[in-house]
Amino acid sequence: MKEITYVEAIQQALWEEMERDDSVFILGEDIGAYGGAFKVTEGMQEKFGEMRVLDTPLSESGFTGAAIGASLVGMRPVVEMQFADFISCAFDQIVNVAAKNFYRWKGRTPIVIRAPYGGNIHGGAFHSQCPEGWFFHTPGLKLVAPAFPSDAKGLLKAAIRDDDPVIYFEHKYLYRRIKEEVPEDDYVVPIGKARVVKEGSDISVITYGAMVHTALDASEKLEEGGISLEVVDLRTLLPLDKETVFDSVKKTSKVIVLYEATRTGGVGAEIAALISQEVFEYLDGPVQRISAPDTPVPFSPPMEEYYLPQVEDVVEAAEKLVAY
Amino acid sequence: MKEITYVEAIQQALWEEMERDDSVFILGEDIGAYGGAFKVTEGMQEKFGEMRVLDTPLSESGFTGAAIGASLVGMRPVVEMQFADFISCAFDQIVNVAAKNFYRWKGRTPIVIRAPYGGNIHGGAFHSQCPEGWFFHTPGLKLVAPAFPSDAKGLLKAAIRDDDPVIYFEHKYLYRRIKEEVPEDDYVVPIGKARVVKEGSDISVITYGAMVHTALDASEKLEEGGISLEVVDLRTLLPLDKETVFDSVKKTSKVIVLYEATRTGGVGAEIAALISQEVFEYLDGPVQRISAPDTPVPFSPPMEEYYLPQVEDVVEAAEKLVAY
Amino acid sequence: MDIDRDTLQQLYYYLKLTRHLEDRVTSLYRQGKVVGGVWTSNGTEAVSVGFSYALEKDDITAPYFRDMGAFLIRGITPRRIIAQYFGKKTGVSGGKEGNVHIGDMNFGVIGFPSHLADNYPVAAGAALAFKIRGEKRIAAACTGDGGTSRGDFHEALNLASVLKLPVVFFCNNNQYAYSMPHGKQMAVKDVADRALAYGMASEIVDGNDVIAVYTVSKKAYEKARAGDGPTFIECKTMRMHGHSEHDAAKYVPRELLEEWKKKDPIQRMEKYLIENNMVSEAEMKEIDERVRDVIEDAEEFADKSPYPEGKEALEGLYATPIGRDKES
Amino acid sequence: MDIDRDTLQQLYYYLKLTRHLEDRVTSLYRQGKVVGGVWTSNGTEAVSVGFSYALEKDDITAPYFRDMGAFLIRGITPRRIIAQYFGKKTGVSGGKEGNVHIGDMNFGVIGFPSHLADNYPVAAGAALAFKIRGEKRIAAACTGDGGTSRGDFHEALNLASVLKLPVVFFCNNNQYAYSMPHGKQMAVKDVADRALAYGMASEIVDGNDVIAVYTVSKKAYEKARAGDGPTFIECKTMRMHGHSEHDAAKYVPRELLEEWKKKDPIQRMEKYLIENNMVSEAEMKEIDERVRDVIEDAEEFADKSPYPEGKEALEGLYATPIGRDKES
Ligand SMILES: Cc1ncc(C[n+]2csc(CCOP(=O)(O)OP(=O)(O)O)c2C)c(N)n1
Ligand SMILES: Cc1ncc(C[n+]2csc(CCOP(=O)(O)OP(=O)(O)O)c2C)c(N)n1
Ligand SMILES: [Mg+2]
Ligand SMILES: [Mg+2]
Repeated sequence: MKEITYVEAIQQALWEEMERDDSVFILGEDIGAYGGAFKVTEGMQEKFGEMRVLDTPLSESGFTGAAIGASLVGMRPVVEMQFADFISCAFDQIVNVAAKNFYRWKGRTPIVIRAPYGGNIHGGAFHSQCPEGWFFHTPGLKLVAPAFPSDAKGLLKAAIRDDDPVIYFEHKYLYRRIKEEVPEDDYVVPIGKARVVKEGSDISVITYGAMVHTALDASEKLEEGGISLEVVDLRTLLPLDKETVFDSVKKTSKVIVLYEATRTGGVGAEIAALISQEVFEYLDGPVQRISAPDTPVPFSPPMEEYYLPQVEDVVEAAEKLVAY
Repeated sequence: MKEITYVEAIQQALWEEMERDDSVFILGEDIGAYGGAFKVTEGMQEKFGEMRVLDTPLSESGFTGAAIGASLVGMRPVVEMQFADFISCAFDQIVNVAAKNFYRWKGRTPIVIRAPYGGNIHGGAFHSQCPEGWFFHTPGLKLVAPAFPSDAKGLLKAAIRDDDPVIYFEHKYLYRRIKEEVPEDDYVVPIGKARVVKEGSDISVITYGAMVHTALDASEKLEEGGISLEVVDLRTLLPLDKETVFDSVKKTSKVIVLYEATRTGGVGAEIAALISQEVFEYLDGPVQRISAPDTPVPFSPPMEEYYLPQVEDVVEAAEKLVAY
Repeated sequence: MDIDRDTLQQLYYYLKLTRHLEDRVTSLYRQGKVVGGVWTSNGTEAVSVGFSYALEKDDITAPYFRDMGAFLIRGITPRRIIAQYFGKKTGVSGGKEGNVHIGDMNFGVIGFPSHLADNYPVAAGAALAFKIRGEKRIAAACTGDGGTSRGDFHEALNLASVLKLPVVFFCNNNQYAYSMPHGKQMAVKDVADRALAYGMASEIVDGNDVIAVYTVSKKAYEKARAGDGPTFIECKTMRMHGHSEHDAAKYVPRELLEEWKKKDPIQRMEKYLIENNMVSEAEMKEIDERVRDVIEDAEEFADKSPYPEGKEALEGLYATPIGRDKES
Repeated sequence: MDIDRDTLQQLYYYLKLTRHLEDRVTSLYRQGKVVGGVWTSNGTEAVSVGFSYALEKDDITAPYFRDMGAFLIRGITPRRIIAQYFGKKTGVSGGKEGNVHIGDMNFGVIGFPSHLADNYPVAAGAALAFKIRGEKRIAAACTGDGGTSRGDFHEALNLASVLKLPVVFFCNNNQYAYSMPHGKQMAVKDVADRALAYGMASEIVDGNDVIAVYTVSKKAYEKARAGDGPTFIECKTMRMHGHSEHDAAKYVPRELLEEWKKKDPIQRMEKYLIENNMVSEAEMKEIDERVRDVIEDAEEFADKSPYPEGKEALEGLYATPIGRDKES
C-alpha cells in the first residue's frame, strides 16, 4: 500500500470509478482543462474527454439540476461545487428535487455532490463554511464526511455507487496536510458506518471531518495526564450510525461532541440529543458540545483561531468532564 | 379586547405597522389586488397603493434579494412567501446575504420574511414543510413562530421593528382555526422570550407553532390521569430563550421536546442537546423527543396523520416518562 | 407536415380525455372526494397533448402541473391518476403524493416538484445524458409563463444552449401566473423573446391548435435529435378556469374569457376533423365512449381502492436503504 | 458629453490609484503579508472607475470583487482597505472580512458576498426603495461575465424591468470566468444580448476607455433617474492577471494578452490627457506623487495597526442584540 494524501485519495476514487463505469461523469466549474480550483480533477479531461469531465457555466442550481436529470436516466454524475459555500445556490434543487424524488415518485437520483468545505484556511465567511447542517435536516439525502485518505477514497466510491443523492463533504484543510496508506485496489467504505479511530476508556469524543484530528491530538495530550479518550469518527452523517456512537457511550459514560460548524442546530446537536434520549441511563455527566460559536466565519487570523475549536478546548473540556 | 383569529392577528399587525411607519412595505406573489394565496393582504393594496403592496414576478430569490437591498437603504420590507416551501428558492439570499450582512460589514438588513408553513392541510411534500430547521443553523437570522393570535400580532410587530432579518413562521393550519382576545392597541411581543402557556409539575413539554395546541390538548387529557404537564411555547426559535426552558426543566426534571418538523437535526435536537448539557443534573429521565419522522410530508390522509405528531403520542410518551 | 388520420384521431382522443378527466376530477373535488386541491389545464389541453404526442417512446418529458395530457399520452393510466387524487394506495405514488405530482421513469415521465421551473435544468440534464451516451433521444420540459421568471429557467436555457443539448423547452403561456397578468410578470411581449438571451432558437405557436403544437414540436425534436441544439417554444393559450378550483379568478376580465372560449382547442379540432373528413360519425361516437368508459372505470377503480396504511409513510425514503437508519 | 479638465484628471487619478494599490497589494501578498488570496481588476480598472465616478453622492452601488475603483471613489480609504487585506482591526470590517469584501453604507457601498450576482437583486431592491420613496437616487451594480449565468441575474433584471426601477447593471466582461472562456459560459456573442430577454435597454462600451464608460454610465443614470427604467451595460475588457494571484492563467492565449496590453486603460487615458492638453507635466507629477503617498501611508497605517482580539469574533452578530442569546 502506498501513502497518499487526502486529495490524492479523492482523485484515485474518481479515476477508478470513471474507468470502471461509463455512466460516471463529473461536472462543475473549471474542472476541465484547468483541473478545478483545488486541482482535484487535474488531467481527467484529457483522459476522459470533454463530455465526461464537463465544464459548466457559473450556475450551481442549473448544473446540479442537470446532474439530477442525468441521474434519472441512468448516469452517475459527480458534481463539484467549487467551494461548499456555493452549494446554497443549488439548495432548492438538492432539498426539494433530489432529496424527494425517490420518496415522492420512485425517481432514482444517484448523484454525488462534492463539497469542499471547512475553515482554517483564512477564507472568510464565504470560503470556509461547514454547510452540512443545512442538509442534515433533509430526509432523503445521504451525507458523508471523511477524515482520512482511506475513508476519502472508500466513501467516495460508495457514494458514487449508491442509488441515492449523496453529499460528499471533503475538508479543504485536509487536502494536502495528511497522508495515509490506502489500498490501491477497489476499496469501498460502506455508507452508514462510523469508526472508532482510537479506543479509550474515560470519555467518548464523537466527531467528524478535520475535528477528528483535533480530537486525536487532544487525546495524545491527555494521555500524559492519564485521561483516556475514545475517538469516534462518524464518517457518515446521514444516516447516522447510532449503534457505534451508543456503544462507545455505554463504555465510557461521558461524551464530548465535537464539530467545526456553528453550534446551534448543527449535527452535534442531534448527536447530543440522541445520546441523552437513548442511552441516558449510561451517562455519568452532561453531554458536552464543542463547536464554533454562532457567527459567520471571521477572516482575521486571531479571530478565526479563536472561532475554530482547538486542541486546547478539547483538553480543557475533557479535564473538566473527567472530574465531574 | 376583541376575539380574533390567528390570520386576523397577522393582518392587524401588518396594517398597523404599515400605517405607523412609511418605510414598511410588503412584497411577494399575488399579494396585491388578489390579496395573497391565503388572503392575508386582502384589501391592503387598495389602501396603501401598488408600490407598498407590491406584486412581484415569480422569483423568490429575486424579490428576497430586492427586499434586502431596500432594507439596506432604510426600508422595512415584509416579504410574503406564498408557501414556506418556496423559501428554498431564496435560500442563498437569506443565509449568505441577509444573515451575514451585519456581521461582515455592518449592513443593517431589517427584513421580515413571512413563511406560511406546516402540515395537516393535505398539501403534500411541497405545501406542508416546516423549514425552520434549515435557518436555525444560520447565525445572523432571527426566527419566530407564534402559536396564538396575540403572539402572531405581537411578534410580527416586533419582527418588523427589529433591525435584523427575521423569518416569521406562521402556521397555515392555525390561520382560521384558533381565536383569542388580542389587544387592539400597539401590542408588541419581544423577540427572544419563551412563555409558559400552562404551568405544571410533572413534565415540561417544550414546543412551538401548531404543536403548542397538541401539547395543551394532551395536557388536558393527562390531567384526568393525574399527570401534570407544563407547556413551554418557545415563540422565538432564534435566538433561543434558554432561561425559560431551563427554569421549567429545573422545576419538573422531565422533558418532552415536541416539534412538527422532521426529527433529525430539527430545532428540537438543539433543545434536547442544550438541556442535556446545561441542566443535566436536574434531569430525572431521558429527554424525549416527539416529531415527524425523517421523510418528506406524505400526501394521503392516513399517512399524513401517522406522520404528524398527535395528541396521543404526547400522552403516551408522558405516561411512560412519568413512570421512568 | 402531413399527419395521418390515426394520429389526428389520437390527438383528438387525448384532448378529450384530458378535458373530461380533469372535469371529472373537478366534480369529484366539489363532492369532497379529492384530497387537497385541484389545478387543471382547462382550455390549454392542446399544449401538453401536442408536445407529448410528438415524442418518441424512448424520449423523456418533464411536464408541469397543467400537463395532464402528457401523463395520459405517456401511458400513466387514468386509474392510477384518479387514485392519486384520492390519496389511494393504487395511485401513481401509492399515496405518497397527490394530484398532478406525477412521475414514473418507466414511462419516461420526470416527476413534477411544485417549485416552478425546477425541472427545466433537470430535463436539460437528461438530455445531457443522452448526448454523453450518443443516444438519439431527446427531452421535453414544460412550465408556465410565470415559471420563466425563475432563475432555474435562466440557468437551464443557458446550459442547454452552451452545450447544445437535445432538449426542447415549452412554455404554456396561459396569460396568467395565478393572479398575475403577463405585464406584471415580464416586460417582453412574447415569452419567446426570453430565448434571445441564450442564442436559442424559439418558436411561437398557437397553443389552442393541437396540430400546430404537434407539428412545431416534431420539428424541434428532430432538430434536437440531429444534434442541432435546443429550442424554446411558446404556446399562446388561455387559462379558462381559476388558478385552482378554489380560485374564482375575478381578476380575469370576462371579455378575455369570452374571446378565448371561441378558440376552444377541442371544438376546434373537432371541427377540423369533420370538415376534413378525418373522422366518421361512428368513430367520433367511439372516441366519446372510450373517453367516458375509461374515466368511469378509473373512478370506480379509485373508489374501490384502499388507502395506504399510515405507517407506510416511513417506507421508501431511500433507493438504497441503510440498515441502521430507521427511526425508533 | 463635454467632460471638464478636473473630472478627467480625477478619472485618471483613480485609475492609477486603483492599479497601484492593487499592484502593491499583490507585492505584499507575495511577501506573505496579506491574509487569504488576492484578486485584482488589473487591466479592467476603467470599468469600476468609470461607472463609480459617474454616480452622485446619494446614489448607491453594489460592486463586485474586481471593482476596487468603486471603493476608492466612494470614499473608502486605502488605509482601511490595506488594513482589511492584512486582517487588521482598522480594516473596513474590523477584521471580520477580508480583501475586497468591502461594504459601508455610510459611503453608499453595498458589501460584496462572494456568490456572484447575488447583489444584482439587492441593488434592484435599493432602487425599488428609491422609487417607493420618490427619491431621485439610483443604484448601480456590477458583476462579471460569468456572473450573468446565474439565476439571480435573471430574476434581478426581470424584476427591475417589470417595475422600471432606477438601477443600472454593469457587466465587467473580461473574457474569462476563472478558466472559462466566453463561449463556454454563454452562446451569445455579446453579454448585452442577455438584456433582450427583459426588454431592457442595453449598451456595449469599450471597457478600457474610462471616458466612454463614464459617459455611457452618466447617460444611463440620468435615464434611470428620470424614471425611464434600468439599463444593462456590458463593458468589454480583458482580465490581464490570473483569476487570482495564485493562478498563472495558462489557459489564456499569450497573443490575446499581448493584444490587450496595447489597449491598457491607464496608458490610454494618459495619452488622451496629454494629447488634449488636459494635464500639465506638473499636474501629472503631482498625481503620481499623490498616488504613491496615499498608498505608502496606507501601507504604513495597516502595518502599524493591531490585529483584533480573537474574542471579538463573537461580537456584532446582530444589529439588535438580544440579551439571552450569547453562547456560554
Ligand atoms: C417557485 C414557486 N413559487 C411559487 C409557487 C406557487 N405557485 C404555484 S402556481 C403559481 C403561478 C404559476 O404561473 P405560471 O407559471 O404562469 O403557470 P400557470 O399556473 O399559469 O399554468 C404560483 C405562484 C410555485 N409553485 N413555485
Ligand atoms: C455562485 C458562485 N459560484 C462560484 C464562485 C467561484 N468563483 C469566484 S470568481 C469565479 C469566476 C467569475 O467569473 P466572472 O463572473 O466572469 O468574473 P471575473 O472573475 O472574470 O471578473 C468563480 C467561478 C462564486 N464566487 N460564486
Ligand atoms: Mg401562466
Ligand atoms: Mg469574467
